[in-house]
Amino acid sequence: MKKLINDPARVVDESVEGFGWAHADLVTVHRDPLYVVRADGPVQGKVGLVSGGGSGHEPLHAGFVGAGMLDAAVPGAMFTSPTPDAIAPATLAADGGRGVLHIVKNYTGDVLNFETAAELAEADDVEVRTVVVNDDVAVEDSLYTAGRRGVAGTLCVEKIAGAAADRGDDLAGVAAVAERVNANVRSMGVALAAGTVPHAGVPSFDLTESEIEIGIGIHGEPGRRRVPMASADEITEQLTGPVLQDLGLGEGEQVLLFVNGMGGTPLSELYVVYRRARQLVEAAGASVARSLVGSYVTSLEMQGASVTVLRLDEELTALWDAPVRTAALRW
Amino acid sequence: MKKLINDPARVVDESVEGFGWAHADLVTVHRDPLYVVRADGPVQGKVGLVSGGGSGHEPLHAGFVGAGMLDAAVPGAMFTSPTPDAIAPATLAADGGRGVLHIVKNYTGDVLNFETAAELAEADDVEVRTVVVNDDVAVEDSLYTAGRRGVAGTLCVEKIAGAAADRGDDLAGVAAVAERVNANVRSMGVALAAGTVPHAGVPSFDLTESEIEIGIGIHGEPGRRRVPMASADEITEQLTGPVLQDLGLGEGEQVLLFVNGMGGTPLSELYVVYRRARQLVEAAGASVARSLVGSYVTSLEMQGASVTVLRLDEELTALWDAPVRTAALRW
Amino acid sequence: MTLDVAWALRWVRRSAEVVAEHRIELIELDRQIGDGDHGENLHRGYTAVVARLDALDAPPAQVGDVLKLVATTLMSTVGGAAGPLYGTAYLRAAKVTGLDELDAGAVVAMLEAGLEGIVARGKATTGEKTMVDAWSPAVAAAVAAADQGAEPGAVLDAAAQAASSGAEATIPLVATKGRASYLGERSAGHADPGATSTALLLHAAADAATGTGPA
Amino acid sequence: MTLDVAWALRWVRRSAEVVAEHRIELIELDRQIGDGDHGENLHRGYTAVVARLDALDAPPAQVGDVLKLVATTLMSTVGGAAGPLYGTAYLRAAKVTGLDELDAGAVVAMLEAGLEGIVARGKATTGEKTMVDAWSPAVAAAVAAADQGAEPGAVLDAAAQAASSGAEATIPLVATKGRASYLGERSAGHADPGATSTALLLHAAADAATGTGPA
Ligand SMILES: Nc1ncnc2c1ncn2[C@@H]1O[C@H](COP(=O)(O)OP(=O)(O)O)[C@@H](O)[C@H]1O
Ligand SMILES: Nc1ncnc2c1ncn2[C@@H]1O[C@H](COP(=O)(O)OP(=O)(O)O)[C@@H](O)[C@H]1O
Ligand SMILES: [Mg+2]
Ligand SMILES: [Mg+2]
Ligand SMILES: [Mg+2]
Ligand SMILES: [Mg+2]
Repeated sequence: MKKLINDPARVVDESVEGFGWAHADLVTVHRDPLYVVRADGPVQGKVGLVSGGGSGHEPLHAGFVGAGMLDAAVPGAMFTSPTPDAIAPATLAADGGRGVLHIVKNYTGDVLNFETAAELAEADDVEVRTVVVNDDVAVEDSLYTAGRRGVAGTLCVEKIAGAAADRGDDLAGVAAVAERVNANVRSMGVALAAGTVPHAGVPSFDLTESEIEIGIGIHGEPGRRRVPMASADEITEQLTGPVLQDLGLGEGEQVLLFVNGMGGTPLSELYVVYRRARQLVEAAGASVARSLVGSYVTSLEMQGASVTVLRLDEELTALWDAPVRTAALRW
Repeated sequence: MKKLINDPARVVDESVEGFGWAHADLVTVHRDPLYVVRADGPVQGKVGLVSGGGSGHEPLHAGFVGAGMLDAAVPGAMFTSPTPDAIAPATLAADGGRGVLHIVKNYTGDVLNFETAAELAEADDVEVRTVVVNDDVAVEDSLYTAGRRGVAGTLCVEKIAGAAADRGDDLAGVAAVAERVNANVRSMGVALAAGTVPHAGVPSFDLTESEIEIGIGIHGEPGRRRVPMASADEITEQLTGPVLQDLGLGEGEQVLLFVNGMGGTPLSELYVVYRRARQLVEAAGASVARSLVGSYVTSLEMQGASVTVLRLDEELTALWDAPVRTAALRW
Repeated sequence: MTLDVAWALRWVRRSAEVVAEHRIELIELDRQIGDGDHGENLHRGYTAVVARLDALDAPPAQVGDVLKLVATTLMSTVGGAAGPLYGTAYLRAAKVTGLDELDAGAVVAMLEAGLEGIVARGKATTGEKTMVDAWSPAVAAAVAAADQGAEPGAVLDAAAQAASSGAEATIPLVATKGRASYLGERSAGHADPGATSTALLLHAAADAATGTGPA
Repeated sequence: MTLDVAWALRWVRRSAEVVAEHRIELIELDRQIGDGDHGENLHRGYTAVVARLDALDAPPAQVGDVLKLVATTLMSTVGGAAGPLYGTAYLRAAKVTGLDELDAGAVVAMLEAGLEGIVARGKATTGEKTMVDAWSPAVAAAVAAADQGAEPGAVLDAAAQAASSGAEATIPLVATKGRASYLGERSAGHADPGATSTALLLHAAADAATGTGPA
């Protein structure tokens, strides 16, 4: 394992410290417990948005703290959900008097830790609602009772709920928008090679030169099936097909197409995937109204990509377009 | 080699096509010859900015086409300078009547091909000036007559010259600003593992688990020396030291600190590098007024990073801060 | 014979030792069917537990105080799924062990409370390839041993051995809870990391009962 | 014996063949001290040259027409350093071969013009570990052979052999031009890719002179 780190036990702290220094205009880093809040927060009269999860998915979530998106992010250890004692104060710090929405990716650990944190925050008189993001169609909901995972679609939920909070929606309203995004977004990913968690020192799973893992999560969990290496177009079909099918996308609908890199894939390849995914969306009779291509919800240096499709309507489109000013997403 | 591509011979075309579809609001892709121009260009009365070079460095350069930065970008084959027959029409397309600045990274191939293209464009009555970027301190200018290479500092030149053009400077003025940025920016990079050029199918160079390559370029060229793997802090010192020394940075000066990922390095690690680089800049008595951290000038999926320091003054800071609206850089 | 606060302290320190010894093994198990952090998570947690024990001015008075310290420390340092699950287990166990000494019945009550805590949080039943598959037979074995009049140490021994068998028995299972469930059929063929660590922790408890030195 | 336009066409097609045959070798050489694209670049260029030849309605009339087509095609398809350098070489060579047939003197003039073009663009002198280290001895050998009254084919043969030796002799050199110069001392120990391809292309010219079939 070769990594630009000093000590596996300190990589998250040092990285977030560097992040705080680099973006002091946008965020303030609180240490011990570790969380990141808007430099100009809490914004009074606005619903607060808090997300978090294991580290190793950067820029998710701290990179999305700022005007128009998150009010606080809580980074856990690498691939390990943060603990309630960090989530709870982040929640209090994000509260501008109108309550806080927790945006939680659907993993047992994240759900349990945010659950406890919500209880703690409510004991301090902050109203908390939770939306659990579960956009990953690789996991079939009916068969596996842990349910679908939250992956790249989380970005869509955070951006759009952030815009809803910004326009003044109350907590129930922001939560409803977040739920609506979650209900209309689906993702599926592929890995060509796994990343290496610093403390583990070896790749999260092993793949030969001729196989890839379809339906990968973002925590180095192996995917649903291992298939022979194929062309970008074929792989993109294997990802986009299930996404479109699960979404039941109809003729004439408009979507956001988001091709996400897993961290170790060149941007040029992501656009090759985007090209084919777009053809497939259009072949389904839908049209691509908005696009995002880049490594936003990563799994360390995993090589691979995911395809996310969000069904848009006028309101969601307007909320997506609304200004956002964060380290990693800005317009 | 496992890559999300269809055919090594078509990867650039398909990638740029996908890029054009994803960012149709910002750019228009011209095919055969291949170049990318602003969707709303040429901007009449504004000096045009054209850059280009081998592909594999994405988002450089096409990702920087848009308001406040480049008017056109010319992507060559992977790691191979584009040809004059593409650069020349891109130059004409970028001309808003006040001439065009070519921003060229200092490689024999780029210099020669842009040289010929400038002659062709001038034959069509477009005035062309050229700035050759050579910020890489890994290459010692005096010893090696090909001179220092252009690497991540190119982004600074493109951003700031773009802002100068935007505020209405004439061609000589924009060129002078670009030269001033180039004179005040220095970079140095490291590779932990090489990327793989699709047509080659094997990594550009081989490194064992215990060695890294210091002074790496962005074209998969091996660097200046191979040293044992070290901690992020030690590696950052090996990069930042020569940069600060070459720049002759003095007490009380202000800088832009830019930590650039080579494509296959997690963002979390880049912030670890940023953290140490910032400490070193401050230890030198300077202060970090602006920061940029991310994979902007890449070498496919190479694992590694570079440290760039730009000496700022009031004018350069204002030009850096000026609005920019491109696929990869936006504020 | 009963188990006192010294036993509880020995248990905690022994737990930290076995977690350190088995850190790599637990990482490797979790790498097979999860995300490879279970050993690291528990190691971080128990290191913090020992540090907090060491920093105490006065030793805890009751068994329950020790378990509560473990609970809150694990909750605030482990993260992931195991943090809240073990944290809740110890918290519930602490509530029924506000005692100076545990007899066999109290040991059973402690283990039952732990299991209830895990099920309350994680909502898993047996056969879903989780730590419940170690806790559940452990509690059953403890009940049976206590019913037959076993000493507290022997009750823990029975529980630990049943937990080991339970962990072993997770190998062929297909996970339907936790991260391993994403693998579907491919989760079969590997022991569950949480069940494995449960067995280690219960063996630590039994070992601590045979120990005699001060904590 | 003189060399006519059929020879020029045979040269071009033979060039495309040897470049295809040595593509991997040239990539590998460039991977050692450059960026690993030289074989790919030339292969892309010569494939385009052949395609454009095949697409012509009427065959070119003069040797110079063939060389000009090669020049413009290489310039617009090869890119990198080699594209403008080879392109300029062929363009300058084309200018002095606006002839139906080349005698030995014309072959020498063609090679001299090519070398001048490369030096005019790249500003390298011998010993800098570039294609100049193949072209320079090739021109010298061609001059010597022509002075001794050699036939055009033999002149090319002498040039090709000298180019091969020149390419070989780049191995110990430390590069001071082109991308390999960034390696400093570490560029020693490898043959220069451009010098190597130069030798291949001149051997193709010599081979084409012994060939007889139609182009
Ligand atoms: N719903 C659940 N109920 C009981 N135990 C669970 C549940 N989900 C996960 N576990 C246990 O947690 C273990 C994984 O812990 P750990 O690796 O630390 O957390 P994470 O899965 O968040 O990375 C599993 O091996 C399993 O025993
Ligand atoms: N200044 C120069 N003069 C002559 N030849 C040069 C010069 N610079 C580079 N070359 C030749 O170009 C070759 C490299 O070509 P190629 O790999 O196609 O281009 P690039 O270096 O741009 O990738 C070198 O091996 C060398 O022979
Ligand atoms: Mg985990
Ligand atoms: Mg090249
Ligand atoms: Mg785990
Ligand atoms: Mg090359």
